[in-house]
Amino acid sequence: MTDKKTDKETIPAKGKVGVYICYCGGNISDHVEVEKVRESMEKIPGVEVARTDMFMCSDPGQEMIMQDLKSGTVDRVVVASCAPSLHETTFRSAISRAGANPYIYEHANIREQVSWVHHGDQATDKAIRLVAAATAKAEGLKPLEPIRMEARQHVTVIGGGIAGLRTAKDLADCGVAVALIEKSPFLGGQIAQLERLAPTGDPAADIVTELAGEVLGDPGITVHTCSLVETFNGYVGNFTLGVKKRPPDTDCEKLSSLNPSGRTPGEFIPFKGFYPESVAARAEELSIETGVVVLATGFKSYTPRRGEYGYAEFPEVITLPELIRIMAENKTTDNCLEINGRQVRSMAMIHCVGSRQIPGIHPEDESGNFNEYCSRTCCSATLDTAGTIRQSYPGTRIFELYRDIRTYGRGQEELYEQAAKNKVVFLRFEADESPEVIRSNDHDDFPLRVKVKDVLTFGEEVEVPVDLVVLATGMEPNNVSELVDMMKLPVGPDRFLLEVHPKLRPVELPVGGILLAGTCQAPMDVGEACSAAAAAAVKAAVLLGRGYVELDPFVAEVDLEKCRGTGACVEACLNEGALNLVEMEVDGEMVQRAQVTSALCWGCGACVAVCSENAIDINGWTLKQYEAMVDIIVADEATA
Amino acid sequence: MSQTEKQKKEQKAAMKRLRQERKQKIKDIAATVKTQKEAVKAIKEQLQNHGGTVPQIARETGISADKVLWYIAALKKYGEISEAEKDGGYFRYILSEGSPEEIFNGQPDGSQDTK
Amino acid sequence: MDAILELDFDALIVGGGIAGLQAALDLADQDYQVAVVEKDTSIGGKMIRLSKVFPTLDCSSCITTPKMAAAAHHENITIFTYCDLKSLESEGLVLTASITQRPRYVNPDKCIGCRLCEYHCPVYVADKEEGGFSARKAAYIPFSNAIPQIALIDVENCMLCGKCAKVCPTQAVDYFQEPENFTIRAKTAVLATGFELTPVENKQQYGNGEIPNVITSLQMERLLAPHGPYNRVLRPSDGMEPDAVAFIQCAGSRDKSMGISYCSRVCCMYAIKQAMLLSGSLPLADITVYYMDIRAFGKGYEQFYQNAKAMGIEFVKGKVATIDAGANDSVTLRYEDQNGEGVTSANHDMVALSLGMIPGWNPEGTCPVSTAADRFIQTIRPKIAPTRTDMEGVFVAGAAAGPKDIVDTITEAGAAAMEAAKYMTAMETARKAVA
Amino acid sequence: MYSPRDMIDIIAANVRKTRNPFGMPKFLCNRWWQDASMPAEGDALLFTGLMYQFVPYIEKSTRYLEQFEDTPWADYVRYAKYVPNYLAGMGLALLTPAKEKKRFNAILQNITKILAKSKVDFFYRSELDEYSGILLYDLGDQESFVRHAEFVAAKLKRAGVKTLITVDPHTTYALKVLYPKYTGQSFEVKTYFELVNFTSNNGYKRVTLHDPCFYGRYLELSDVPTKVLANLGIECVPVRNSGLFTSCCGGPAESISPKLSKEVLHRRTEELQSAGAPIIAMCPICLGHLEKSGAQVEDLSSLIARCAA
Amino acid sequence: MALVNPNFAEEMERFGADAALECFNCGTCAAICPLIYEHFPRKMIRYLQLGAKDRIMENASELWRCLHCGLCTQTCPREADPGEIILGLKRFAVANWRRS
Amino acid sequence: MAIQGKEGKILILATETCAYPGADSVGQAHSSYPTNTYILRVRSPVMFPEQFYLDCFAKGISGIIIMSCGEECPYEGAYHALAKRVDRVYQLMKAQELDIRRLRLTAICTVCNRAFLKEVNQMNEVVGELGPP
Repeated sequence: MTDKKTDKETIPAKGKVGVYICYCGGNISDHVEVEKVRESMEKIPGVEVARTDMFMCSDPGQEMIMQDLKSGTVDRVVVASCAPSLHETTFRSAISRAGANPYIYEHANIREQVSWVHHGDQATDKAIRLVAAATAKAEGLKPLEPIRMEARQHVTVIGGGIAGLRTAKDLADCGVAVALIEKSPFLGGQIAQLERLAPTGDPAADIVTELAGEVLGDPGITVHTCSLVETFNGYVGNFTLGVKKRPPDTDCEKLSSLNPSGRTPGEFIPFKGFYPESVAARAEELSIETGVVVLATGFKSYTPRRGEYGYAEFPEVITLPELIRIMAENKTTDNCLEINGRQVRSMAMIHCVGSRQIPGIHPEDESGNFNEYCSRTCCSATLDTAGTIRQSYPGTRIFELYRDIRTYGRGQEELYEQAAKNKVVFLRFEADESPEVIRSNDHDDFPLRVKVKDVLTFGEEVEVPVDLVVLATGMEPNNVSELVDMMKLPVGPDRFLLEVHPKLRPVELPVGGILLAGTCQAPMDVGEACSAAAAAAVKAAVLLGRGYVELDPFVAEVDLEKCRGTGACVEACLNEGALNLVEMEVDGEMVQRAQVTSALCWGCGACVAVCSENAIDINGWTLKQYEAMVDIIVADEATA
Repeated sequence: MSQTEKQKKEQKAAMKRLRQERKQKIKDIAATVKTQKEAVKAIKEQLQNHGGTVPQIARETGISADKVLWYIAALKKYGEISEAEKDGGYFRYILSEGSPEEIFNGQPDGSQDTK
Repeated sequence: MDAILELDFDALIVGGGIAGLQAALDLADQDYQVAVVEKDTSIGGKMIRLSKVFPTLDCSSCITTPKMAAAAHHENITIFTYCDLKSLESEGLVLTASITQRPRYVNPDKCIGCRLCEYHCPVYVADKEEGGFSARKAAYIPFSNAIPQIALIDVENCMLCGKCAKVCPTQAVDYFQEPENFTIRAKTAVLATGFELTPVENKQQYGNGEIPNVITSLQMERLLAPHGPYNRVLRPSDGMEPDAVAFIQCAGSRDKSMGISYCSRVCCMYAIKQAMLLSGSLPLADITVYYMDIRAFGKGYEQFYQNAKAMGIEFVKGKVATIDAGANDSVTLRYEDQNGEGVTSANHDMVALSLGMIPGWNPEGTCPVSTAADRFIQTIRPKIAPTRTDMEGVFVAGAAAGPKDIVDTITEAGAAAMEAAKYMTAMETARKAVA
Repeated sequence: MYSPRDMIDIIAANVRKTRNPFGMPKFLCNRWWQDASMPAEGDALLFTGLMYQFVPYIEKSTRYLEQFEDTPWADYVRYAKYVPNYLAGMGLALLTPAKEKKRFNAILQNITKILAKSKVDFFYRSELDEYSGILLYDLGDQESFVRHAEFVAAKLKRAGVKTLITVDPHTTYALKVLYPKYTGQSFEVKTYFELVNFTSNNGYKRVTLHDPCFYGRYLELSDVPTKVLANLGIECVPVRNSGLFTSCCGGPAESISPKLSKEVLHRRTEELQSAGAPIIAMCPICLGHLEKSGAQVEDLSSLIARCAA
Repeated sequence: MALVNPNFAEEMERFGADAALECFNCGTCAAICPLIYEHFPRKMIRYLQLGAKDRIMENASELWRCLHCGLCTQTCPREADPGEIILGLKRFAVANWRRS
Repeated sequence: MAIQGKEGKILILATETCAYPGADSVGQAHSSYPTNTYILRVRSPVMFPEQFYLDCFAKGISGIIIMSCGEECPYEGAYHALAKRVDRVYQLMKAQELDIRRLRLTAICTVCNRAFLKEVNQMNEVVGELGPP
């Protein structure tokens, strides 16, 4: 055990270890000779006391530990009992109650990993080794404090669509100051492009007006339209954003065509959005100090390629958003729908345009991308529109060509059924046998025909004569490459922003303090986007609620005496920014040394492995502690 | 001392009353337990020598195959039976080595309180 | 009669499944005092009983236990398991919940979860936690990753032999426990009452759950779980390793003939996941999914579906009309092969019914919150504030407000916590304004 | 398979001419009442719809049809309307064995016994007992069906009939559901077993009930016979497909495709026989058809009548 | 197949089959039908949905396979009443023949 | 009677989020395995340098199983860094004529009982075959 001795010399705080071994009412003691373990522990130098109890987790058991701490008999604690998942927190809190630092604690698992799986003498021998190893680790423990960072009670929301508005309002309602940054002159995002929301039928304008009104009326929220984030610095609780406020040229044109001087701020302009304020004449730059950033950058509608189902080749082929807009702007009371001055007696709606693309079947876009995902909302939107048309214009026949009808949500299957009741005819195609849109013969009554091999008709080819073809286009993420680069945001293979874990941390990014809300993460409908936005808001509120952010103390620490500034650790670090080389003065010389930004350190230890000087380690889980444990395990005598 | 004895007595009497109350149910369960014990014994006997698959055991014991599997699953969970190699479409089962008899039959040693 | 115990909390969460736990954590992390009332013996809901989860295929236990442990150890969360909610009403600005603690016949403060009672109990009882495929004892700990790890006695199967009491090292067994009533008062509540599977009895043509080797989707989860009843996939009638397994979609949804017209939203994906896991553990088995529409709508779901197809899992379009027992414990399905010659039958060694979701709780008579035609809890602003109910201060999360997958449930739980926090902030502001 | 178009034409012509699908005079087939003494006045009219009476003729004609199905001779069936003596009318009546006719007549006589024992105030008048026209409806000859139904309904109304006691599911469905819908005339319709009002315990111990589609599904009456039999001490064993989900015996297909109808029959009989108890039918078509499988089949009325004795 | 004829479904209402378009082609009716015959009755319903009148008349004899047992209607997950649709088609065919 | 471990000690580095609770799950199932197995709880095995493994063998450890979280690793990128490192350790082991079967990288989930037992038994066979390092 010479190695161990050397280790001890390098650890300044030499521990006085107390070892507490549990019988677990026979669960342990039936297979492990607990008293023998105790005797062995007593022999170990550095172990001040070794005690046993029928139930160490019971009040008397905990009391015993607390007494030893309070009396100063021990300053390191090892409990040998069941799995740490069950009682590690119990004992840590007992240690805290005794006025000691909870991190001077080590747990030895001699139930699940010894007495329940081994029997006889060997069980006892193994228990002795494991407890001794824990003791060796405990000697190297030092008191730790959770990392606490002051956090600004301020959140910046990027994106003024429905998700951004929802997040902003929720946080303001909880007393957090919010800056809302929107690049266009309008609030409401993509919802402003809709007439009514499926399946509830809520008018989109009402929803936007209500929420935007609440946001603008809230003194806790500052809205910046025509604004772009240009710079980004800092870490959770302390970010600084540089924002430039000026409408892009295209928006300026749009604005002037709307005659902004004639518009009152606070008005909803159909297919534009909620118009909150007049736009500043000249560019402005501002800096926002914030604690948490919520990304609500939304989606854009897929634009079909030229020739995709005849799009841009035949004027009779339009997208669903285009149809919705045309219908809203030309409301008639005719028997037939009228589009661009032509009566629509028959129309085909084709699903999955720009969604569910399959490599090898569908062509990629100019950047080599496929939209392999389902856009989630188009089925309902298409069925809802079809139903509306059939009710308002009974003279217009509708055919829907689909792959799978995905009316998954509440009230959506009813939409599908309602469309069927309204005599919409459904045709089904396989991905590799997409419908074809062709020009009819001159003598034909209808300008276009849609040809499809219909799965429902036993694979027969069916032709539908139509006046109009509507493409149910999917969602694509907005291009936020600048933010992605600036904030180091992870992007998934589908090009949407990628959360840490869809179930454990669904609205969080690996970058601490940056959250996701709405369709920048994945296709969602309005309700789902609002849910995600509120979930992001609650995470922000949790982060900022106490005025500080508290993080685990298990982070890397550099031993400056050993560090030679090679930078190997910086290179190995998995979370960019957590480790940096900084200039500092050592013995009157300016040298490079590694420095940990605790707020960003995950404590994974990737840096530990690469330091040739052993100058960096993870607090609470040091390499030396592991080496000491291995020494115990390999020793000839368990407690030598 | 007499106080605790009195308590013990009361406890016993209360237990007796409770058993009386649930007499019929206890009778039914006892009958089930008897069947279960016989089944477990029969299955274990089958496994004693060379082990066996579920259909084999079912054939030999006359217990239905789904029930045999049920007992095997349970006995496996309590460590008495282990799975062996595959035999056709079925797995063979054997009695566990070092079957943790003591867990099931041993008494917890409550006398070693060292406080 | 003792005075009924009254406890005060900021928020009451009804249901300790993943939705309830997430909402509880999101509120407790904001320093609200939270009570979680769970009817079951353990928290964790349906999720802790699953094998793996789609589309990431990570182990369900591995992502549920951290949340369960975090809630169980949270200083601001108090968990009440094995409790029935008798009523939840609002009186002014206070919500009052009457709760009955069902007796475990084991003193939870004394029990240390050593399982000695379980080992010594002589009665084997079909373990519903393992789909009935294995047995537990009449005295038992619900399952290996249950929280709390506290034993209970199933009186329905207890013959009062006294063995458990005799071996219990802490004298925790108490055959005389009675139900105890207590009251929780809170400012706000989140209903996270979850779902149950569509009963198999709802579709006579599928055999009413009486055909051997026709199992439910949750039973399939247990067979696939590494710590399940057989530790591998075997067919329950005789322990054979199945060579041909089928999944029947919409076995409890989108079917007016069984009174459920809505889509249950998760069955397509869980069936695909189960098929994939199955093909992983039985690489030579033929796996078929019978479906009407594959609804792979969530993030990464469509790609998951396409992967399953690429793995050789067969997808057959058509709703299975009847299920019958076939020869040698096999299962026979009849369906219309829409691409082929028409009506045909197929034989499989084992068939899993992809059952749908029905509400886990009917508030009628307990709580004046409204339900919709689908019998799930009604939300009044489904678009703009999806967790609001028609009862002031009461919010809903997860499958209680309609079928939902885990991702959407967890997100919605966060949203419900947000609504609850806002509600309490507004109450506090109003109180201060008055003062 | 026979051309439905030809069959419909034959049947429609027969009904038009003779008010029954076989084109034979009613006095020839409806003779069971002559041996029974029944009141001619009362509360409720016993309305057989002639279905039980037809069964022996159906059986006979099917056997002929079966021989010719899918042979060149099948085409000749279309000329049947011009050769009424071959397959219809008098000829058919004469070809059908008397023993069979007697057996089916006994069923109706049993029903009157059951009604009497149940103290039902009923009456019978042969001239009011008509075929319902249900086959025309099932075959899609809506026009002929409505015309015939209007004739029957008018006749009953003229006679002041308000309540009908029916004996088979097809007639029950026609009178109870179709007549009000298509003729505008409503009657109170009860099947005889809904009126059984006595208990006993000297029947079979266990039987297998075959629910006819019309009782099980369309009229949702299948729990009634189960209850009646329970009161008579007879247990009905569960059948895989019953009640709302009962399986057709294949009988109605006989006139179109005897082959097809046999296939269906075979499957259903297997299902019914798997329970191992004697099979009970309650529809003349089912009865006649199920018997062809060789299984032991008895009409519900015979079983109840035996208990009444 | 010829062009679809969207007007046929409405024409059929006269013959009492007004729920044909509610069918979502799951195939339950075909598989539950005691006749076990190819795609019947869904095939006929599908032709009706598309207005393939000629297809229906070509195969009209098949309609009389239907025994009117009602099992398809009972089990239809969409309550599209397939049994009644077939009966309506029978009426349509009979009327057609009579006219010709 | 316990299952006798073969000679030689096996070190198991088990991640605190996956494999360590996985080993507990084996305990809860009372599935016996040899006693020569020493499970150390680690945050992420990526922290161990190549030398650590070599030192362990030098000190007398006969086999090492790294039970990681695999792709479910909570530290993004750590698993890949770990896999690369293990490859390098293999190179060094070869250079020292250590049989590389003595070191194994695997992923064990919180309820992967069977996988855990399989790994332990396999390593025991290897260690039994090879003897001390």
